[in-house]
Amino acid sequence: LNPPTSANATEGATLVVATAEGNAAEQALVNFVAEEVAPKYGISVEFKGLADSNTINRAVSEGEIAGTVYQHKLWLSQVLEANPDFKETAAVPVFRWGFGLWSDKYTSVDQIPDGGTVSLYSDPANEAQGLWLLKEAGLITLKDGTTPGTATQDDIATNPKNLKFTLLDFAAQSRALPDLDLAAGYTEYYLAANIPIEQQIFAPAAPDDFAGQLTIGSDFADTENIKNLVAAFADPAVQEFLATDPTVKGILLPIDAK
Amino acid sequence: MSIRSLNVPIDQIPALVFPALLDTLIMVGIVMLIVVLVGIPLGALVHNLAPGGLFENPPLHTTLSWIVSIGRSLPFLILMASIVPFTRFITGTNIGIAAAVVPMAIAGIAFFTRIVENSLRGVPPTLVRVAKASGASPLQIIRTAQLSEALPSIIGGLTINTIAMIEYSAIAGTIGAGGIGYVAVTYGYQRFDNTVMLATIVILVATVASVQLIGDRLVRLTTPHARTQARAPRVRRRETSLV
Amino acid sequence: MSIRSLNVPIDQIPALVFPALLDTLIMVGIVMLIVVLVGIPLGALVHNLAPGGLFENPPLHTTLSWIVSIGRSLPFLILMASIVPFTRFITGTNIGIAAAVVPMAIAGIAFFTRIVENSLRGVPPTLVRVAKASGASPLQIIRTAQLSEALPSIIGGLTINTIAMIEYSAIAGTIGAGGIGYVAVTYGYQRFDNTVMLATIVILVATVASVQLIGDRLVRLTTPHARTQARAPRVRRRETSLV
Amino acid sequence: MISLEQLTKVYGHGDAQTVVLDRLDFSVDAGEIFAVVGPSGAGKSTLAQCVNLLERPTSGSVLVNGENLSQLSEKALRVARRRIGTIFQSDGLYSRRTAAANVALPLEYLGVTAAETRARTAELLDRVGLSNKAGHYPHQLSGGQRQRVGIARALALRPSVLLSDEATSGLDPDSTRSIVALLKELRDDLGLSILFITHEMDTVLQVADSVARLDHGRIVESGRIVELLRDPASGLGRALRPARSHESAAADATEWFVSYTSAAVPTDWLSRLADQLGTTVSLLGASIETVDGATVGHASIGVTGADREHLIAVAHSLGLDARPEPAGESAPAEILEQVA
Amino acid sequence: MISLEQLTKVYGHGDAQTVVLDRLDFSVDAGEIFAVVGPSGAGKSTLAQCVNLLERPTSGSVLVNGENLSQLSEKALRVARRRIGTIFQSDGLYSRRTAAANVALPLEYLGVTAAETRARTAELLDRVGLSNKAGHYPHQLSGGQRQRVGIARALALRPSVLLSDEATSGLDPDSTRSIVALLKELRDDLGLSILFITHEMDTVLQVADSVARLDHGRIVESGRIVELLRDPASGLGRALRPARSHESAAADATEWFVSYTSAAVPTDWLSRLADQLGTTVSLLGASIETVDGATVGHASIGVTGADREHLIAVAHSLGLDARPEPAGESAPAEILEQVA
Ligand SMILES: Nc1ncnc2c1ncn2[C@@H]1O[C@H](COP(=O)(O)OP(=O)(O)OP(=O)(O)O)[C@@H](O)[C@H]1O
Ligand SMILES: Nc1ncnc2c1ncn2[C@@H]1O[C@H](COP(=O)(O)OP(=O)(O)OP(=O)(O)O)[C@@H](O)[C@H]1O
Ligand SMILES: [Mg+2]
Ligand SMILES: [Mg+2]
Repeated sequence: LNPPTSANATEGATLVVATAEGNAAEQALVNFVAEEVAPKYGISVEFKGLADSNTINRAVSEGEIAGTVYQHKLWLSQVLEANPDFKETAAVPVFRWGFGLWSDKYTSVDQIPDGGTVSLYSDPANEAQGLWLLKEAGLITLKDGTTPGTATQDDIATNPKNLKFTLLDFAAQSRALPDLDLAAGYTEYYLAANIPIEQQIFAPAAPDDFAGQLTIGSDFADTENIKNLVAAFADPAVQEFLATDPTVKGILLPIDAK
Repeated sequence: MSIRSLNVPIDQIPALVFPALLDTLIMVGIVMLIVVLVGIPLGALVHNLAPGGLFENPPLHTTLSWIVSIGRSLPFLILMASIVPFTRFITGTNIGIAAAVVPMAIAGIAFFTRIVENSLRGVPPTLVRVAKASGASPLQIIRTAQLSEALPSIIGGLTINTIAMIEYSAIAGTIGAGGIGYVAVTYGYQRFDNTVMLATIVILVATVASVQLIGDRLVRLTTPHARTQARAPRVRRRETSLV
Repeated sequence: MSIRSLNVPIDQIPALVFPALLDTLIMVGIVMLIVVLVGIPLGALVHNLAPGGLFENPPLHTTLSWIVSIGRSLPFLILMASIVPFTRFITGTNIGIAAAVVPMAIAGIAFFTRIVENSLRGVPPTLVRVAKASGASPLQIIRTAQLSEALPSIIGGLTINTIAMIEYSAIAGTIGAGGIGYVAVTYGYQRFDNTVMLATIVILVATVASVQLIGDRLVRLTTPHARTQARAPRVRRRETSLV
Repeated sequence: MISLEQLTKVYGHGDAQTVVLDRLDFSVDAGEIFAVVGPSGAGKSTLAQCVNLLERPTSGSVLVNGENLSQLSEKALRVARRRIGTIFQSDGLYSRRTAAANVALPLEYLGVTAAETRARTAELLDRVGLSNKAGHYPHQLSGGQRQRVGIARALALRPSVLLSDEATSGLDPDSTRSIVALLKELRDDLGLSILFITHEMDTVLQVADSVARLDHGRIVESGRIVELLRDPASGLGRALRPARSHESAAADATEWFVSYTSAAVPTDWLSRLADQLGTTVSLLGASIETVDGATVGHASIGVTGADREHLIAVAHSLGLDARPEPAGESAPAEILEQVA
Repeated sequence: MISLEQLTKVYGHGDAQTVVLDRLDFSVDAGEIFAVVGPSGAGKSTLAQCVNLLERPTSGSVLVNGENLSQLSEKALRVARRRIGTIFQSDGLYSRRTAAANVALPLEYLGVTAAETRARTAELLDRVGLSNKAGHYPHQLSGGQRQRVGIARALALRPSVLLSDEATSGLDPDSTRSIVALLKELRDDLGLSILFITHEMDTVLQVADSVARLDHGRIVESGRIVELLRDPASGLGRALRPARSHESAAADATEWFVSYTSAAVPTDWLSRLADQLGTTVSLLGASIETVDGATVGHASIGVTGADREHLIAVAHSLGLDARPEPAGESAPAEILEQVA
């Protein structure tokens, strides 16, 4: 019953690139590539929003869609570890996400009170990135040898302010900011919730590990279509777009942003 | 930085919302068709395997009841994930409306089985005796004495179930099935786009209220004493206006 | 890089899962308490405002029915988001169990109102006449002739409703309420931790099946003809074993 | 006391409209037992339901104890209904309540204390012979037992008006007699007015003071029982004590149907008739009894060679109405007619 | 043909156990109408439900048309039940079907063609006098109309055995007579065996060949109608034609209760009795009729100054049983007893 041939292997077929539909900025990026860059490489690209990350990865692996830009390497390796039947490759880093510490009540990290409530995202990779951020802000320290992409609360070495952690979903976290002392979250969800950027009280540049990658199905890496797709996303016009377009500015950062 | 630019412009909302509504109607329509076709026999079976039923069989009843409970236990996202191979086997894909229909139908069937079971429990036992005395086969008893007499209550339950499925379709949207509920969640909830949120809410409320209205009317139409009762005043009013 | 480290070790699963189950039970318990307390009067009101009811009033019925439909229209996530200010007003916060209870109760009340309404429609109209002839006040009629006679069916519906609320509690988990369904989604589903997934599924199925079992038994206990029927064989069996 | 004025009830509408009660006028005094008989579908139950306003009359009015029920507020109507006991044709028991709890229902509604409710319920169940079934649920009761629970419930509030719709229809003769005695006793003690709907003519004779025959929503005949029975022209009187089939007269004799029309019929009217006619009189069939102390009845007799006019005159002088009985009119023929 | 062997039915268990049918033995032949009477709660309905196995007998067996029903497979039982018509005490109509559709139910189950079903349904409704109510739903029918729909439904498959549980209890005398005539006709045409449960003694006289009295789950008396009526010692005979209250005899006379015990009672027995005793005989009350062509009945008479033994002997020679009637034993007194 499986589709006999993937669009990836069919010349001239439309290549679907999916992201999590909740991310308007990623959608804007894919649409930019589809409209402005893809024609240069002789392919036709289309955006598709899928809310569930598992579904996206499964579809990429099986060639139902051509690729996705929603994940970084760390996340992908987790996915592959958990689903040995998935065959996916991170082809090229495309952008970084705007990610920072937010607070409705305090204007600097130092003001966070003892026993304060801190929200992290509930998925493991973003939880890890949140912990890394807290470490950067000097609020906690992590055990030796903890890699930034896999940290869990168990990896916390010291927590001098006795912060309490609450795991929340993306959209729920920005809605709950008034009920929190601090939250580690993506810029996009805060701007969308009409929370002023001033409430982002700490936002260093993320390590390379957290760059958003164009991910493709390993089985299709050698097809003409996919080669062209990878080249399109690697085109400098993409970085230029990220640096200048108001739709994505501050939310998706160019890969070399500091 | 312009946040507005991310939001859907008002004039594009119909183009976003109406196809989504159509998707929802198709999805829920197909699902409910399957749910009714499978849930009614299944509900009748569970009811009649229970103590006092036509084929009273406690071990089998317990087994079947557990299976139905499993269908009702899993959070819908998990159910969708657990049956991925099955969904692909049936529909050949794991995304889109076709793929959403399978887990929705499973959840819906489990739900409706309980609704049917509960409705059948309300049928006076005498009617089953009458059917038996009249020489009815078990299938005929189920059809004429149980399902037919419980019909208004089953339709009432079907209404409840259909509306629950509209809600499920919002979750099923995560696997690319789209639908109005999904637009509400991704645009309204995740993108904080209040215009879309409002538009989808209005459409959802109108859809649900229409389903409820149709359901209520069907219940009335299938209940003889409600039907005859309801007709009288309407005509009387007409008569008055003629005078 | 060790991926394994992300998975919960088997010996820590009970510590993860059982408090979550407790959270779910507390959340659903509080919600169902509110749902019953509000849903029963509301369902009775909607039923009796409808044509043929005790306080027949079509415009008011339509209005109330629309309000209930609104409560049933919104995907749960959207409902949660829409009532953020209300939730904060009631509970002082928007995260945690207390905050989850508010939207869950609203969704549950709307659901249960329809369940009660559908059950009340099944009560033979004669009984209301008997109550009237016996000098009952409207409240007494509702209590003794409608709710009491429909009790088994209402309990059956309550069972369906409680199980639906366990599912909702998984979604409510996204606002930090925790619960077993949320653990299933975040740990099992999002972290691909199959051990946690399996553990939570087993616990969820057991919980749901238990709720169903208790519900079924209560239905039997509140239905005189089912109760007397069911008791007989058990005793007969005991007698046999004594011989 | 019940009084109806031009009570009309129409079911349905348009073409499907049926006039079930057609401008009924009558009243039942305090302490009177008024029986209503009539064919199936005549409108008897509808009448009862209109009297306590369970069915809204289409027009006309119902006065119970002097109050016009349709003008009462919801609350006043409720109070008025507590003075009206209603026995439903179908028992209408609550399936989830025991017999005792069903009887207690009106007391509960009124707010009577638990202890008093218990006592009164026990007494009522005892009066209808169901003390030993107090804890049974309706599905565990026989048809007649359910009916008696309904009777007990209707009497729970010591009403001043009782609407009894086929109360004794499911009951054996002994139970019927005891219920009739109970009703009469309550009538005497409490001045209860009873609208007693039944199709059992025997029970009418046992219980009622007056009787009306309802047919197609109209009262076609009514009156006091004894008067109807003594009126040979009364169809209702004949229906109350129907002529049964009887032996045929000898070949040389003619058959006469003789009925009691006065209180003064001598007990030896048979031999007096024979004496005065100077002929033999044979008794072919008879049904003679006392109703409320008054002797009523009829007999079929065979008379040889008497003059027609003379016989009628002699019978008349004895307080009897006599009319020749054509063979074709006896009861079995009537049965066949009904069926055809 | 129905035959019961040691049929026993026990409800409940432990302390709450009630023996509702207690080792019943009897049979109803093809073409026989067998009436069962008895007090409310005696077990009559349970008996009917055991005969078609709607209630499983606790022990004993039921043979219908020679088949032991409890040994049949599910399917064979269904076939057997199609030969057994059942009229339920409570009508048991399907609320969502019209009268016609309710009657058509058994035909539908059997798979009769639509045209034939329509024809047969129309005929049956006509036979029970409901042609004009075919399209009505149960809630639009009166109690008696519902009962008649139930009767029509039970007859739909032209059964060979009919279980009739209070079929005529909700019906007026005319409807009852026409239903009785219908049943008798079917009995004659189709050899129908009928188990006719009722509490109406009049109807028993009209319809039945034999009658049994059930009390506390046992048959306390049974026999052919006329024989029971002619047996002055038979309680069931007396119950079938109960003595009514009657006028008192003159002060100088004694009251005697005289009943027909033979087929040869002369129609002028009253004057013969007076002649042979040489005294006057007055007629105080009487109930004399023919049942199935046989004259039966009883009369209360007043006799002045006759010798007791002599009177009894003379009456006996006339085919009558005579016994002195103590004042205290008349019917009204019985009523009071029942109530106490
Ligand atoms: N399910 C049951 N459990 C316990 N007792 C029962 C049950 N069903 C019937 N009975 C009892 O069995 C007895 C016989 O009932 P049945 O209905 O056969 O009486 P009946 O002779 O038909 O009376 P009626 O003339 O009032 O209809 C009654 O005393 C009743 O209370
Ligand atoms: N809701 C209704 N719609 C239409 N017709 C109705 C309705 N209710 C009753 N009827 C009709 O009204 C007539 C009178 O019914 P009712 O119940 O008063 O008769 P009844 O005299 O009590 O008869 P029975 O002796 O059989 O109980 C019947 O012909 C019945 O079909
Ligand atoms: Mg009636
Ligand atoms: Mg009975």
